Amino acid sequence: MNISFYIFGALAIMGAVMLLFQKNPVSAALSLLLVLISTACIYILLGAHLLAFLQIILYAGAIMVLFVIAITIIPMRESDLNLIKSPIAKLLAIPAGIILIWELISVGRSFNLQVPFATSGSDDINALSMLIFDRFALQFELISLLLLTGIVGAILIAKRRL
Amino acid sequence: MLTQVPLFLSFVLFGIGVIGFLLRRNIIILLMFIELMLNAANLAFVSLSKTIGDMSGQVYVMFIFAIAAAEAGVGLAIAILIYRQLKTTDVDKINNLRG
Amino acid sequence: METNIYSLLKWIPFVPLMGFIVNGLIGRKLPEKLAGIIGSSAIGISFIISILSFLKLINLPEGERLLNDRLYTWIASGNLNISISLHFDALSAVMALVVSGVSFLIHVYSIGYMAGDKGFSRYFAYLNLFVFFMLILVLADSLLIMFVGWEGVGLCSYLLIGFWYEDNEKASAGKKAFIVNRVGDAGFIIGLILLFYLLGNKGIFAFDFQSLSHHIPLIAGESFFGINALFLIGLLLFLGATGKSAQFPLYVWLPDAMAGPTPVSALIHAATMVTAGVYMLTRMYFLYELVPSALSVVLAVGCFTAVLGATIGLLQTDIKKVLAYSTISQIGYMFMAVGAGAFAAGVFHLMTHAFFKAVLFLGAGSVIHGLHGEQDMRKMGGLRADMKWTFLVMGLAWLAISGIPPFAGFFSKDMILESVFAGGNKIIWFAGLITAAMTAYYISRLIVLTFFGEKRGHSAHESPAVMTIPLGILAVLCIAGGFIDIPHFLEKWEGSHHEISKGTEDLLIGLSVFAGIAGITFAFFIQKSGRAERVKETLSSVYTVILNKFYVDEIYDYLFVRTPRWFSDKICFRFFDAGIIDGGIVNGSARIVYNIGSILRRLQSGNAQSYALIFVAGVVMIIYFVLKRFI
Amino acid sequence: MDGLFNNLLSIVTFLPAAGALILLFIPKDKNQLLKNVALGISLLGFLVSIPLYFGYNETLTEMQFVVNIPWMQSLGISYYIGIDGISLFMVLLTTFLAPISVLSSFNYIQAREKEYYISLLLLETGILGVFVVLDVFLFYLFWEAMLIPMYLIIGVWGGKRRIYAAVKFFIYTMIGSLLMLVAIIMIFFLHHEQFGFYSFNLFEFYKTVIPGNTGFWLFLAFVLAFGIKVPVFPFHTWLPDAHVEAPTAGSVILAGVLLKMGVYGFIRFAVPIFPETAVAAAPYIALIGVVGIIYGSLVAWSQDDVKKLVAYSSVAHLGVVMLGVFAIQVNAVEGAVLQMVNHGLSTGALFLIVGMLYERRHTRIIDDFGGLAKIIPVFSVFFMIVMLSSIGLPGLNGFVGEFLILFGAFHEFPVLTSIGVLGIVLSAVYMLSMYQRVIFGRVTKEENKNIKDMSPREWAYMVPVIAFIIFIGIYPTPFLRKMETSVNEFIRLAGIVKSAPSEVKSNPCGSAQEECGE
Amino acid sequence: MNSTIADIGLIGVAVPILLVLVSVWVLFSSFFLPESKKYWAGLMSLIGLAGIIFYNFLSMDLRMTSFYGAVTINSFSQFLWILFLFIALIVMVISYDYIKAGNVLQGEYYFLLFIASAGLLFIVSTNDLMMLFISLEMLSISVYILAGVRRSSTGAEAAFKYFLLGSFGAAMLIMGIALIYGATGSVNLKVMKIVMPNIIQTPFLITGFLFVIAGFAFKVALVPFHMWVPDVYEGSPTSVSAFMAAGVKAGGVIALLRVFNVLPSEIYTDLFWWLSVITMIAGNLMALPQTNLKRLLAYSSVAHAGYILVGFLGADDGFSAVLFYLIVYSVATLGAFAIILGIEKTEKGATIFDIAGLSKSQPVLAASLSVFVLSLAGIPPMAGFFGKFYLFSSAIKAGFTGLVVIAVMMSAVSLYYYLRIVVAMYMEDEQSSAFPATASPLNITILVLMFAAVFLGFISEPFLTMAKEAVKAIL
Repeated sequence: MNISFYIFGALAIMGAVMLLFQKNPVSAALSLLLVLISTACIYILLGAHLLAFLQIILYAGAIMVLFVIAITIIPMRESDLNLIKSPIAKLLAIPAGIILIWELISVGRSFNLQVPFATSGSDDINALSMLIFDRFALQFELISLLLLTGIVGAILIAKRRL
Repeated sequence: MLTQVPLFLSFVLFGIGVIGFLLRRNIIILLMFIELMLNAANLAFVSLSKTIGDMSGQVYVMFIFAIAAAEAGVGLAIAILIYRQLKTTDVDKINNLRG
Repeated sequence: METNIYSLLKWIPFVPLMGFIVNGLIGRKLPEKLAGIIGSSAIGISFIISILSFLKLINLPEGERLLNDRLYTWIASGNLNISISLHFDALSAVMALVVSGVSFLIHVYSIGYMAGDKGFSRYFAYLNLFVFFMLILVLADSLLIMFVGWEGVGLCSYLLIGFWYEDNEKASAGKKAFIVNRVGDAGFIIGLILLFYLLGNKGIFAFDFQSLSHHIPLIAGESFFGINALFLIGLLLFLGATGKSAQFPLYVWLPDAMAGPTPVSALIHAATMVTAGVYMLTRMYFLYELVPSALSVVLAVGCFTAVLGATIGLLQTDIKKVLAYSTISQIGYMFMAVGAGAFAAGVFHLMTHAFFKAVLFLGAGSVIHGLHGEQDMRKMGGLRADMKWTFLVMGLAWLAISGIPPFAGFFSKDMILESVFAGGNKIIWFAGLITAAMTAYYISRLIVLTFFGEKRGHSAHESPAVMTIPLGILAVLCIAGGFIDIPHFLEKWEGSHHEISKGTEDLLIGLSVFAGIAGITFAFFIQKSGRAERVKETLSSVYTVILNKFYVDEIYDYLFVRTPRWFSDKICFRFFDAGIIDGGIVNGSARIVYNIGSILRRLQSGNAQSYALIFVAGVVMIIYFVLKRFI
Repeated sequence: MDGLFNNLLSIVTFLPAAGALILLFIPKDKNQLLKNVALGISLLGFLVSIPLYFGYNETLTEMQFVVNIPWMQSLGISYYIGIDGISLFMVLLTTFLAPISVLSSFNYIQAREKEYYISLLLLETGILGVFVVLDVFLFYLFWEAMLIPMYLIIGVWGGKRRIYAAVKFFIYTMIGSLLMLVAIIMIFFLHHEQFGFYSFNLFEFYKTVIPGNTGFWLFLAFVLAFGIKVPVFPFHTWLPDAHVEAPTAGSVILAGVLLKMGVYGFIRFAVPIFPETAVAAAPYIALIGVVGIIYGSLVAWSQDDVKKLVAYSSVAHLGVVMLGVFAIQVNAVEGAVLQMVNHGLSTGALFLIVGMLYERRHTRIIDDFGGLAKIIPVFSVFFMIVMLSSIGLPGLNGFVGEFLILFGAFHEFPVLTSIGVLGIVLSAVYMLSMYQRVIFGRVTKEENKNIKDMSPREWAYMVPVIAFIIFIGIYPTPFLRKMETSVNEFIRLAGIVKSAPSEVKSNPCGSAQEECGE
Repeated sequence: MNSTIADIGLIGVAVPILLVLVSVWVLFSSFFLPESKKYWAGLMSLIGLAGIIFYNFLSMDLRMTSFYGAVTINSFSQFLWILFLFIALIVMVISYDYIKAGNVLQGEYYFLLFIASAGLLFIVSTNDLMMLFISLEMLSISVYILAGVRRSSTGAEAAFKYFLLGSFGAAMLIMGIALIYGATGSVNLKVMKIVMPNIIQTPFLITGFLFVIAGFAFKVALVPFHMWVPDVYEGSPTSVSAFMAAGVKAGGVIALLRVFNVLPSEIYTDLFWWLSVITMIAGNLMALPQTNLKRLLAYSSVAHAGYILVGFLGADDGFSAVLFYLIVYSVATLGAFAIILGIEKTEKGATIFDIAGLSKSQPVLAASLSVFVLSLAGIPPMAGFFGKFYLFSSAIKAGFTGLVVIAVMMSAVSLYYYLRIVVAMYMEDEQSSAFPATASPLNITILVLMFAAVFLGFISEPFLTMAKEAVKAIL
């Protein structure tokens, strides 16, 4: 159990790091995909199956496709795919990120509630759906509105002519 | 075993997302890193919701999925607009507004 | 009757004031003669009123010879309550008579002298204003009112010295006079405030001379910052006096003041205003009698000035300059008297000096008038033929100032020397004697150069009657003046009189007369056939020093004009004000802030990722610091 | 009638603003009408203010013509106005100078007259407001609001470096006032915790006890605000710039009344609110004043621009006034108040004179003139009188004030005062030199040969000033009598030693029992 | 659990829902409008919005919670709803002719404005952090698009920067929410307010809050999270910049206020003290050298965020002061932007040189702009002064005198750049002769705003009492 857990974690991190240095946009997209999928696997391990599936469908499906389309629409020069030019920013960016991680983890240490995975081995979809459609109904509706806005906006902006 | 591990994983992913966001200069890639960060947040939500045994965390994750989708859509649209207007996808070159 | 005469008092000054107002406002429209007549008659009237008041005064019994005319409350603030009121006792009577009388004559004289000047009415307006202020000064019932007149006459002398303002020299001379006087006035006002303050502490807020003389003893013991207060007051007031009366060290303005029209020099800078200092000290005799130390300072300064003035007078070639320095030294004489405690003698000499010096000036004026404005004595000579009348009156004045009996100068001067001698200051007395000799010498030199010898340069014409008649009257006074028994009339001011044996008295008289004669003869002797030149060669260095008035003007100019001017311009204004305060601190700070702004602005590079970087840095930091503080 | 009399003060204060409103509706191009209306309004303002003098009862210590209408109860802010013997003269001075400055701008101001007169009238209301309000919040409101029109007057109708001068004036003054605002708010809360109710009432502020150390800092804030306005010695550099650039009327108002606001602030606010601190600090402030006298005179001496010279001379004069105020002695303070009026008149008149010169020759550099006495004698006479009054010649207004100040201040600081007296020497030095260079001597410049003497309009606004200059000189009593009690009241307030805060804390609401309920 | 509309309390969200409905109506109807009639979209939305405002006034005293606490209607939300609705209305009025002129899809434009406003309303009426996040995203996403609605290069850049940094900030925010959720097991501010005293402040929780604060600080534009502001304000259409400066900032302020209200002061006071100080200093100093008016106002809005934070520290008085300040600040800023919008010639808005001599050709505009900037500078008698006065006095009452001293010094500095605008308009000669004559609805709005900016201060007491009422509801 643990083993697989660590494996997927490692995969996810590996994907992230690849994404960091990937020259080719498509393979970058693929390495992101790797991260997303391994995250999905971890969801499963955590027992959040529904989310895992949604993750696969929404993220790995829809969003990644969106990215690939964009990549194909927008021709990119190799140079654009390098790291940023300014050395100072480079020098600062990595330590900043590292420190952030360090801070988060050292903070996370103090957080040590322990729960075995077994309890939520299988969560019931009903509970979730009840939550969504009753307790979080408004949020849910707003999300739909948000998506509508996104669509309208995307069209408005990306449309070639008025 | 501890749920700290997925939590830490999410932290690490988040951090890498930040780093990437600061390092890469291609718009599309930057968007990918934002997705990565959101994904990390999701992971944190899920693991925490499991830890404290509260479902609503997972609902939030779904919301974040949607939001991420919307943002990705809008973001890519803007990227396209940028490309049309400025003929570049290099963030370094997008600095006509400054000072 | 009482009230009537009392209320008359106020008209003594105010009639001239009206004259001023009339001439000042509409004078320019009036014909010359009329303006002149208005001016003179105003003074004439106030002279008559003075006489009336005087008669009223002497009708009063010995003890309470005092008229008082209170007009209204001027300043009423807190306990301080100063009212404009006039004070007419023996002293002010004498002064009022001298002032109004002499100025009347000089007004008349001026009608002739100023004839045809485009500023004619302005001239008379100023002159009237002067008389007004002078009479205020004389009749003032408290130091503060006196100060009003004091500064007022200063203003008028400023205006009249700079009367021909188109000549910058003259204008500057006026300015110099005013400013130098202001220095003295500063002393005056501080002394006055100190006096009032000390009395105020004693709960006394009545500052008219009557009550002052009663209350001064109260503060006799007072000391101010360790110095005897009365002594301090005495010195400060005397500082004012030195300014007004052209005593050392503030005498420098008087010679330049000759830039004004000659009648002005006669009236203001010989007869009346310049003697105000003597008058003021005499007024305050009750104070000075309490502080002999102050008096001795007065004595020393007076004596020094007398000698100094006389010495410089020896070699001057400008006829008016000679008279100016002579005035300085004569006033020094008066202060010697005051210093010796013989106030009356001082006033006596003040009067006689007013007469003969007025004659000398007016005479000189008519000479200058006759020579169309020539003032250099070396270009004169042999005028006794052309200007008999002038020569005659000036001759009388000459004898008077030289202290030849029975002319006016003799009595007063002798009296002064006597009282000084009696006071026990042999050196001072001797200096006075020498001064007398020198005086006799330089005046004679003046006479010789002007009237004797052969003609050098222009021929002259006698002045019109309107000028000569006043001269005549004054000349008469030069003779008669000596017999007016001022000292007895002013015995209150006689001061402590040391008796000296008849013998010594005669000896002293003899000596002073001898000094006079010696001076005259020496003058005639040396001015003949260029002996003067030889003297000049023999002690040339001394000669140049004296000729240049001991370079006092130059020194003052450097110390009190150039240096402060440089300081104010370069240090205060350019360096400190514009440089440090404004440029450095005020604008500097503004510039710094602005520059910080434009530096910070560079961060706004326009690159989204750098923004994000700063964002992250911010997050990292706030997490770090908050947690550090917390854990 | 009675009601009218009660609201007289409000009418006086807001009449000019109403006039500005009227001007707003007069079309731009009707210049003459604009001018006349503006003049009429300001004259009317002066006329209605005259009854204040006669209606004022000098035997009473408390404020008179009081109007007190609550405005923001929750903060204890109210429309509370009234005058005492001190502000009375400030108000009269303002209303007196207003028509004069309007009249003096008829030719000077050529462009955008409408805005000009509007801002002039608004400025008048602002200044009057400062002098009449007795509510600290309201005071601050007016104190700052009046900056805006002044800023515009300098900046829009000023000289070459007008913008620099205007901005400098505004920001410089603002820095001080903002710190004062902080101080005011702190006192406001101190008062609340001592008396248990909120109030911006000035007299409540008087009652407030301010603990020593805080008191020092708060007092400092007040001193800064007022000192900049006065301006006292190191804070004076905005003044010459502002004066040199401002149009004539601007300078007249600035020197005539604006600077007085600073001194007035000291008298009405700084000293009575912090009696102990103020008394303790008095010698130092007096010292600054004396330094100002000497320094201002010295700097004035070396100016070659007439206006700048006059500006620095006001630094010196205000130094004298400060010396008087902080002597906290009856003669000195009366002298100071009177001297404020005198300075308003004589310096105002000097600026008018300079304005006339400028209108004729479009220069203010001393050396561009010379020998004017020959060409414009009448003008020279007026100039002479004004100059003499400014150097404090006895018989003119300047002397009375100066003497009283020196006499009074001598009681407290003999040495300082004696040094200050040197100021009268120096004032003669620079003024006479300037006068000589401008008026005496030969006419050297061609341009000067044919300039006109005073026009009737100029007569019209110079004569009243001169009249007052002479009148105060020979008969100041009516002025002094009116202010006597108020000045004594001021001294009483300055003498009060407020009870220690600890005692007050013990009963949280001292006098105001009724507010204790809520 | 089966529930009906009634006990969900749909009525509570009537106003935002109406907004959404109107927006959708406008959007779809605009599809079918002929090209020449497209501006009807604007008219329709104006009418609709006016109606909604009217309705909101009618339901002013409605108090309820609906959707299980997702939305709470109380005096606080009512107060701010009115404010935000008016902001939206003003923005729509000033954009009316502006949008008609520019090549913009009008239907979409108004649709997005409506959505953004709805987002604002939800922000201020919810206790639920997640709900807050979602409504914030509604707001943000629509404003991202609005920024680029002109599809020009500058617009594109503005939109891009705003989007990039905005979503970055959103990620931070959501991460923070996740941490808080983990630490407390709840994301409900009301609940937290109650439990906060008796739960231990673990670093975990604090970090969560700090992330959230950073996320909101981004919207409020606190230094160092402000970097996007100038560029985006400059590049966006001026009407949108106005909306950002007034609406988005206000929304962020309220969100931050709600969070701050929950926090235990002993930990966070210093943080906010410092944030406020550096924000005031940096904002004002960086504004000094600006010449582009939109940029200048952007920096000034940063500085104002700093002043508002001063109010945060002033406890409940401070909160009410903040609410009042939001009103006067919005009035002044909207007015200033409206004028720039009226006279601008390029997409980047007007520069300080363009308005030189404005007072000659357009005295009214010049006068009003001066009023607005003076109000922003806080000069009496403008409303801005009263606003600052309340803010600062509350802070002083709470004992933050040092902070206030810095604040007033900074507002003295700010005078310089505000005055430069007045200088340019009144004291410099006209460079560009003809200014575009501004349209009448714009002028009317400007006049109204000007009067508000002048007189709001004098009648501030009722507003203040309302604000106090409102604040009581969230404490």
